[in-house]
Amino acid sequence: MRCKGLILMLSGVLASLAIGWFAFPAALYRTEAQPMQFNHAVHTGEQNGMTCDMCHEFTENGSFKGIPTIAKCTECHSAAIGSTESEKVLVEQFVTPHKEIPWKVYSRQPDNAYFPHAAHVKRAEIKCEECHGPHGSSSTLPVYQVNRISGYSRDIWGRNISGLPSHPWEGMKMDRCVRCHAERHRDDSCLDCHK
Amino acid sequence: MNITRRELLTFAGGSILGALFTPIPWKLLDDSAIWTQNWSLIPRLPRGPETFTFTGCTLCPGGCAVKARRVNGHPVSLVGVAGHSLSNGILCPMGIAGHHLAYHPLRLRRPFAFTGKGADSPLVPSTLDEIASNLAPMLKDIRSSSSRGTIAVLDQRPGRVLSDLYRKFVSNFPGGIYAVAPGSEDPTLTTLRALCNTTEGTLGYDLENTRVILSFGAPLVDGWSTPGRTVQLLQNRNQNGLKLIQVEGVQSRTALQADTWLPIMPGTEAALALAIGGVIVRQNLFPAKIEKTSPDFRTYKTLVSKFEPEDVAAVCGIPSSVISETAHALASNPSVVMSGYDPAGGPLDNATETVIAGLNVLLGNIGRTGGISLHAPIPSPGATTSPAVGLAQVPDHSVRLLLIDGAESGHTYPLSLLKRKLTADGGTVVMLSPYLSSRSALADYLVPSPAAFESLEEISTPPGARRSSFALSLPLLKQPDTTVDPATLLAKLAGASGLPSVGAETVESCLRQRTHDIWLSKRGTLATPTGSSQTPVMAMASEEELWKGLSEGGWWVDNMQDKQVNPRLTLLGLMTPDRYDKASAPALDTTGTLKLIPFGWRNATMTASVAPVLSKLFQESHLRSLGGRVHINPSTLAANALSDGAYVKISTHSGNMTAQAVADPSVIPGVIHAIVGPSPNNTASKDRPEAEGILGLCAVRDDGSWRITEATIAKA
Amino acid sequence: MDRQFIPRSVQRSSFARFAAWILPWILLLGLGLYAMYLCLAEGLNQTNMDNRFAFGLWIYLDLTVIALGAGAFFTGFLLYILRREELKAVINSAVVLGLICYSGAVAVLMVDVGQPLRAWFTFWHPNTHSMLTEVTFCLTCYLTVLAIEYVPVVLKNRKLRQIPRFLVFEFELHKVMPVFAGIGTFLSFFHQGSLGGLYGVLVGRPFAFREVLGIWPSTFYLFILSAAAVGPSFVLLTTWLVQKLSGKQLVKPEVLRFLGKVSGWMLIVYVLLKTVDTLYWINHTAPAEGAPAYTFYTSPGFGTWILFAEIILLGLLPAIMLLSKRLRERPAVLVSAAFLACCGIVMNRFVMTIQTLALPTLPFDQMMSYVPSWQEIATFLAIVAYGVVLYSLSFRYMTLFPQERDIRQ
Amino acid sequence: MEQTAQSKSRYGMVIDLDRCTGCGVCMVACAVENNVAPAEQKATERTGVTWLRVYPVSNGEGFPANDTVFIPMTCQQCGNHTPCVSVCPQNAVEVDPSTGIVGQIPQRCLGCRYCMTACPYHARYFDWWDPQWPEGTEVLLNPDVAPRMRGVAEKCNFCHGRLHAARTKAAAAGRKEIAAGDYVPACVESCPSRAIVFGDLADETNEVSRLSHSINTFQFLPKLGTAPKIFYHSAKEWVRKMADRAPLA
Repeated sequence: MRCKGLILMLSGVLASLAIGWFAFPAALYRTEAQPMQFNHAVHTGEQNGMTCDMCHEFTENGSFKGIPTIAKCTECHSAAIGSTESEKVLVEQFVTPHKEIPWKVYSRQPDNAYFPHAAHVKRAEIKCEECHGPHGSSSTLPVYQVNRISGYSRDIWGRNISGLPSHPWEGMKMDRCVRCHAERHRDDSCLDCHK
Repeated sequence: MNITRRELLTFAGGSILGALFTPIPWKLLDDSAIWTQNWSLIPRLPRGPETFTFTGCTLCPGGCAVKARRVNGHPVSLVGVAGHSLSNGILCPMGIAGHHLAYHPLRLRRPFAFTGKGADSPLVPSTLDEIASNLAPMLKDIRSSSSRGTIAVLDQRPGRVLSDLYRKFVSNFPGGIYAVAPGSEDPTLTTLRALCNTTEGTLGYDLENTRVILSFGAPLVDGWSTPGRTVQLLQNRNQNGLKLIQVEGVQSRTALQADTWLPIMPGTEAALALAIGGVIVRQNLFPAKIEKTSPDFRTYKTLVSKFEPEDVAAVCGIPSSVISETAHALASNPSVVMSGYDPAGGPLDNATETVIAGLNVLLGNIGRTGGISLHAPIPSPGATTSPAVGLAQVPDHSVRLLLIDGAESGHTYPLSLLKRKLTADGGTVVMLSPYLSSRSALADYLVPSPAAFESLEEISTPPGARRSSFALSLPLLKQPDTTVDPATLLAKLAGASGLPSVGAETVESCLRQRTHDIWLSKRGTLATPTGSSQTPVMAMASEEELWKGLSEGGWWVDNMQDKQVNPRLTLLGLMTPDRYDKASAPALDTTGTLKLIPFGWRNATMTASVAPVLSKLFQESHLRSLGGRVHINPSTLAANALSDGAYVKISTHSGNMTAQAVADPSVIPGVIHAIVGPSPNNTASKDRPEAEGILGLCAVRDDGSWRITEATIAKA
Repeated sequence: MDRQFIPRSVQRSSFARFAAWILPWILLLGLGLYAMYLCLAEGLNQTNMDNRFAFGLWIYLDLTVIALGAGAFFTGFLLYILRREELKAVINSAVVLGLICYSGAVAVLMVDVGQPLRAWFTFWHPNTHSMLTEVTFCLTCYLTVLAIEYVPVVLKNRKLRQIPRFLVFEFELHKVMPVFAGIGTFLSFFHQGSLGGLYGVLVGRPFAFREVLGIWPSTFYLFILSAAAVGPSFVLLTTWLVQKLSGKQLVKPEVLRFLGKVSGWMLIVYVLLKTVDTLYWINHTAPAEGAPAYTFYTSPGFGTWILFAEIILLGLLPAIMLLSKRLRERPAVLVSAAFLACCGIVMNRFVMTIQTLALPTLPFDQMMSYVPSWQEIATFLAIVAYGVVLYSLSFRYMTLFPQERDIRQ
Repeated sequence: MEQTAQSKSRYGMVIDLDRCTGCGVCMVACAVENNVAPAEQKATERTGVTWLRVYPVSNGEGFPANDTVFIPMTCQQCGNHTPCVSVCPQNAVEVDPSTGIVGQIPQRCLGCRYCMTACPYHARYFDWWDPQWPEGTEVLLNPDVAPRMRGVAEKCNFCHGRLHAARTKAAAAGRKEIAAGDYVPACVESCPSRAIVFGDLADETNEVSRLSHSINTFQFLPKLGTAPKIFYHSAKEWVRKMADRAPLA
């Protein structure tokens, strides 16, 4: 009798654990397809040898342009290079009609965050990889997932549901910024990074 | 297997315990909090490249230079252009939010027809072609005979190339009238032009060199002409030695900033002007030549002799010593006398305007440094075809078809002023307008015109400017497909009336023509947007260079020498001395009839004419009073057994309405200072025009003025 | 039909009669819940609060209700720590009252804040300097304590006692009850004080601002004292009211007299210190902030009569009535005095919250007025209704007054 | 690693009340710059949001002796015992040690409004409604300032978005310090009378610092000891007396 109660209780605990750690993350995030595939490695690899800042540029006033516009792609891809499926999509759907590619941005911060790339990349000389990981050498795009409640890209929280990153670059939540700033003894105020 | 309730509870207890060790509660807590930070009720911010455009504000004839910050091509904020020599980097509250106006909730998004006239009739969607074909028989009829009334165009902002198009259009009809709206021109200068008996050239104030300004209620720091000009002159008074004497029955923002404020009983301005004239004449403070050059000097002298300062003091409430001091200040310095120009009260009556303008003649201010100059107008493609008349001068019941231009002049006027010009059957009114407003109530057809910053327009010489100037207002916003360019409407109407293609011209082609004329004239210089460099037109290689400079936000200022003024200046013009009696002492008992004086703030006289964000000034603070409120001196309120904030019924011969009274010690006793202005958020009725409000109570006199109306108040 | 749940050997009315009593309250609760829903779904524009009256009826009543609910901690303190065993007769009732007051206050607070989903930020990113942080922490902790204290009352229910494990649990819980009473007392001291500090620290509000004693402003201590003084009075008052409503004698008269005596002693100490504090504030604190104290009492609604009413009429007078043995013996005087004392705290909290905000701070400001909207009132009434319902249920099905059985009706 | 700590500034303002004409440009420019939504239909002067509010204040005399002064009142950026900072339960309010600017983080705010009761200058505003711009106006919002949601407090932060922009510009140019001309709040920039002087009070060569010590310059409620960084100036005696008076006195 006593034993049965304990077993029941434990099975309740186990059921919760299973749901919480496996079913819940699956339900919390919605997978969204990128408009097309993109191979960073082809661009940055030995053959082309492009650096990050050749496409991800700064403007004159120091703001970061982020993902390049279609005009940048057109500079090289005005006609299809090679015969891959994504090359076809690029040229037919975007370059030719001169339409911007509606990329889903893994590292998109909310409107209330102010992140000056200039201060980090130019002044503090932080490498792109420190925050973005080896994205620049990837040959396929990772799966883009969006949190159904908060609307954030999964990469902001980090791929791991526990919030404990398995790679140093994983996760782009505020505590990540705070930690780095603390290490560098920056006099911090909320308004430094919030707008 | 039988599961008891207790077993089920044990299981549930276990799962609750287990859930605490999963991410579920904690992640949900976090995500729900994040959700509140970016839920769909907060708009997303635009992201995109930042650019800057120089343009000009067309909300009023002031024509201030604007630097627009744009994100993704959309204007995000507007600022003045610091180096701009005409507006000195200053924008008014309307201008600074001007880019929001195109999105006003009362924006007209398509042509409409009314089934009947008035505020109660509903809007019926229509099309431009439908309107043109409906009007075709009437247009053709008017073309053949004007016996049953003619066509008139009411231009709200004269002096544009579009104005020339209007004039050309009406000249095709017999008796066709090109009228200008009250307030679209400076009343003192208009009156002076009549006294000078000159048609050539444009009059302007040489405020930069004057030392004393006597202003009869002109809102010099609150939206007069190009605000940046007067505000800066007055702020630099300790350097330029300028003195401002403000004559006004309310302590307005200008009166507060004035060196001397003469709190006058409204309606006695003529007496004061004549008393000042009397002191000048009696003490021989005027230039000797005036006696010879002014044919009516003797008449004037006889007239002013009846206006002894002591007597006038009792009438207008200004001590005789102050009247005398004012006369001396005016006579011993370069000075300018100017009047009214209230955006809702309109000009003073003709007789008063004449003696105010006449003071300038008496002082010899015309054509002298620091006085009033006569300069060359912007080079124009030749003589215009229809003469311009003031709306008041249009014969009553003569207009069968009225076309109202949609430009903003920053002023307003009672609709009854328009109504009396229409034929007995009420006529037909076609109104161009970006918004639905109280004026729409008069229209039979509403044609949506471009809103501010949506179309290419020109910034021509601001009223009272020292020299002619010209710049382009370049569009910042994409014009909705449904809006109709005025030139297009003219072309349609011309087609409907069987005219040869008058309207083939577009505003842009007219502007190019005007640029061409300027280039041909070789006059003036073009300044770059920031004023950093100036190029004489003479030094320009091609017309295209001038156009390019203008298209980049540059502005052209004339450098022509001032014109010679016709020396035969009259002091009273067509006014006869019997028009002026000393005016009996105003009833200062404040329980009987009060004086209803409409007051408006330039550009803020109608709901739709201000951007919704102006609610900060009108609704979310007490900085500016909401439209429809009446400010009354506490003593007058008390005498009528009313209290601050009470709702009062105001009655005049034209009707009555209820308004909220505000006890305001800055208003002279015996006066109802009625705010004609916006209620920025009063957009509840999007499908019918709002009622006219206080202006509907005003009595319009024969000379077209409506500033003072007798009224009574009682508790509502 | 519900006989089996009603404690043995006590008389309770028929279920129909009970239902008739409880139903209107449930309807009122429903209306209040609807008002709460409006505030949560539409935002706080449903209230008549504004930027100048940023705190309104709710904060005022929270402060009042929590002060009245102090009977729970102070009775517990007297019973478990000071071993005044006679208070066993009312401790259950006091605990239920406390639970109602505190949970009600927390519920209203959750509606009162603009973004309740972020309320947990206070625990995650606490600002240790804020009085409100102190209040939040103590309030939540103490609410837990109250819930634990309530559990044995529930478990003693006739039907639930049939489960042996519950009985064991209740017995074990009973043994540690003094510990919880101690924790509760400690927490209560802090949050009652912090609620006082809430206004006392407002340096920008010279009317409320008080000088710091130790690390808290003087209102911190005064609030503890006043709450402790009025808590027993409120228990007294409610017990009397329940006796009247149920038509039964539930406790021995000396229990109420003892509560009155305790209240009286605390009240006299409070009145004394409040007077000293007020005099110091009039002569030093307020003038130093540039606001002579007389200016606070110049407008017609808020004259100096407030000071008199608060300190003398609703402080000193009930204190004397309660301290005099002869007067205390007369039930009418005892109850009236308790009532006056409760009114005193209602008034004091009103002065601290509403008057503070009504008074201008900038030289060109005017007095402010504020009238709560129906949503605010309904939300508050929901808490009252919830309190009546919970108390009625507890009274009917649990043993709130152990002496009831022993007293011959 | 390079130290990026900035030098300590103390941004403040001196407002010349004699120059202010009460036109209201500053209030509109502020709302446009900081994405403050137009009023909700039912909003009043007590429920509206005006980070900067100009109060007309009369000398109380009758006509024509009456005189009016316009007092632009914004967050006074209190430098000492900042009343709103200590009261916030969850650190949504703070004083930036490097600029002296009192910051309010709406995303952290739970909307308890304690800071609003604490502020004697009524400089804090609550979002009683969801912000609503007329349809289509979203594209006109300033990308440098996040719109606030309902149920939080907000207030002036000296156009912090402009400080961000100036810092970005400086960082891109490899500079550590911003150029003073790059950081001017919207109200200062738009004031037609140039009545507001803005700058670093800690920099004694600065005009704002000099003016803050000049004669006839005063602060509101100085006796509270909150050391506001907004100074006012008026040559009119009644204005200074009024500012020094206790309310209702």
